[in-house]
Amino acid sequence: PLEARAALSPAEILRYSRQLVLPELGVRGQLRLSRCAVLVVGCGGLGCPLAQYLAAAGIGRLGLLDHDVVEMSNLHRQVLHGEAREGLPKALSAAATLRQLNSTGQYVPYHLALSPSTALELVRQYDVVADCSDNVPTRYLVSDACVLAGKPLVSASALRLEGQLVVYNYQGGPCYRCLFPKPPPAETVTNCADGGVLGVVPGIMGCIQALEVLKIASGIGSTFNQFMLMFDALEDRFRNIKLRPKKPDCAICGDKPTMTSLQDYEAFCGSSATDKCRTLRL
Amino acid sequence: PLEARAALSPAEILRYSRQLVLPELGVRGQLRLSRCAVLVVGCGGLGCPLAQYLAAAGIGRLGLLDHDVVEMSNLHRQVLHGEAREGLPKALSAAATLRQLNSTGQYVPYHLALSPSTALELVRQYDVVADCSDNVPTRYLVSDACVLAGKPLVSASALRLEGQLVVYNYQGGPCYRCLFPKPPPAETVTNCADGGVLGVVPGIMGCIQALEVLKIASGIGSTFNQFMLMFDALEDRFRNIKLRPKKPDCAICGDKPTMTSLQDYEAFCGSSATDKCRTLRL
Amino acid sequence: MAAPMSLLVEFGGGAELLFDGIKKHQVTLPCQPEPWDIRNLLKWIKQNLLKERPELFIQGDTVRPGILVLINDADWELMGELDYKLQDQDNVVFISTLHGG
Amino acid sequence: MAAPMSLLVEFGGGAELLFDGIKKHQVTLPCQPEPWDIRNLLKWIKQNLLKERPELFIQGDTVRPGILVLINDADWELMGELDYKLQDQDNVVFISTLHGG
Ligand SMILES: [Zn+2]
Ligand SMILES: [Zn+2]
Repeated sequence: PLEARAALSPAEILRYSRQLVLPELGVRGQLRLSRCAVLVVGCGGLGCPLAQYLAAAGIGRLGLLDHDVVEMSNLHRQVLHGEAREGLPKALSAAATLRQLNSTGQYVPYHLALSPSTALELVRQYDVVADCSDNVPTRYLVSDACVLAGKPLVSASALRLEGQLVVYNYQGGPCYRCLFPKPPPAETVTNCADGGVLGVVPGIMGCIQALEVLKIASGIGSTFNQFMLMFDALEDRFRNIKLRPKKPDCAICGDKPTMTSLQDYEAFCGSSATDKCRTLRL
Repeated sequence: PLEARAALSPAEILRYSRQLVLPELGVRGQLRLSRCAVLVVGCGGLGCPLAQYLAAAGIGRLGLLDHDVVEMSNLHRQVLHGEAREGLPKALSAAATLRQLNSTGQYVPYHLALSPSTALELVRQYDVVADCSDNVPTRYLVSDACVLAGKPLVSASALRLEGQLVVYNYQGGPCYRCLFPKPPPAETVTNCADGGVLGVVPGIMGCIQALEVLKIASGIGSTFNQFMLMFDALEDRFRNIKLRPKKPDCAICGDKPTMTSLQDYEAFCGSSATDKCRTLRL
Repeated sequence: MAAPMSLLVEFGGGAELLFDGIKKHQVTLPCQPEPWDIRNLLKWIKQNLLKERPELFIQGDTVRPGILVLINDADWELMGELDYKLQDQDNVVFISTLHGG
Repeated sequence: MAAPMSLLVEFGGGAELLFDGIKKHQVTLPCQPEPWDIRNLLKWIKQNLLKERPELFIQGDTVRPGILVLINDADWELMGELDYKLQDQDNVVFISTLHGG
């Protein structure tokens, strides 16, 4: 975490006054937010609303990671990037918009793809990680890095008219591998380009994801440990699903882990983390 | 509605490609969004995320109504207004940000408080109304105007760590007065300044509200007719509540309505629609 | 003679602030000659759970305007309102309407 | 001899695309000598509901990696997985994990 502070400034008391009066948060919770560093993996449909509300709420430092540049087809859901940002790296565009919203936070753009050689060092610099990525290899990579670094992971996903959210590696709960020891066959994985997505669905999921990050960072605590939230936008239905506990035989978070370092995730999943067309026909 | 169009432009096809592939929306739904006019009553914690996702999705015209100006204490939840907008009318600030996101939409700012003398004429110019206001008199006024003008009303609210959402006056369902024939005693009404609100809670509710507007505007249809969505952020729990049908004896939408025009809502509710300190001690 | 009955009574939207801020109350109603209905439940809540300013919750023999009553996730108007006969394990929610935005 | 059983079987997260795009299936399982468990249900689904490319749903005698099975809103790992004995009116959900963002 960032350096501890004893008190809020008068400007901070004014800015956050509407949430400081909440007994669940209070000055103590706000001070915790101000010293918390959150890594946002992916500045797309989920990362935009997530980072927007984390910055607004006073998270001290946001790492903004994305290897991609802004395209016009992003703008129906990636609301931090305006038309003028076309062609700019998403990480830089997101940081620029967030600075206009709350200049007291630190925004660290990473215009790169998360890779096994750098992920662990990066994750270690943050307190909470939000997985807003859009492909299977990155989801395994982020989760494994969070296990090895001992960081809670708030993970959301959205496709078509559905969304899912789980908090992994939190308070003794399961990791991504506990739930999904084997990756899905590459030909069963649909991305947003092929399957489509209604823009406000990642909007809703990214906001709920921001809520869970704020609850963890402030000390309120998340209830999504060992729970999955499922959302169906067509039916307007949210379901809370009780999940399995941490698995003793999990390859990375179990009692006798067989994995002690990061691996080659594209080979493991049979798909690429950065291609626009993600399915490798093997 | 705005003028009907026969086809999308190549730029629109590119911009909305990720949602055009959804069979539930398709080109037909997108064309409906492009000719739809939505009135957003209140550009605060709910109105900001709502307007952001409606503009991004390609709603043809957004009316942006708010009598207030941007203050620093708004920025923890009112994410369309940056620090540089302090003191500017919220309606103008919102319109400026939305134009950067999607310049193809029309944004009509109304820097005024909704009043019984102007509300009906205004509401008649729109197809769907989103109530993002923050006080009881305005909620009755908006609902009554929607009944008299025959427009569906997507209404959301948020306070502390809770949110509520209902679609009123839609497909034969109830209006706000059917549910709440009498206003609450003024001393029981808490506003965001007194009660506080975690910023991302109106973020979540405003996004879900945008989803319902988009479902109504595109022809998918909302399922929240005669249903209320309740959200508790502390428990991470959403509940869908089955509501009463339209009431035959409702004063404004019933079989023999006693109200045929708008009334004095501040007197009816015993509170003001625009005071910062809203409770009039009578 | 009605048997004792277990209910989950919940308060939300700010109504819980009249009940020490506690949202969920697992309640056991005693045996009584008449069947328990919502009318009786309101009296019982006023005597046993309400901590302060009862007029902000109950007015006359019903809840004050602006509080919605939900019985097993349905508006009480669909269930008979004050006359609804409570069943063992029913879930009754009193929710204050929110107006913030 | 197990009596006929009514289940609500749901598919989501894209898994419904293998079932004509239909998410909810009200299913009645016939009488059979053995009790119905998830292992038998998967066979029955393969024979009676699956419309195309069964390998994208079932591999060996279980669901393919990346599909979560939920029994009455709980992860099937908590319920005994393939050996869970189905009860009348159970809700069984097969949900594809989403990866989009
Ligand atoms: Zn694990
Ligand atoms: Zn009515």
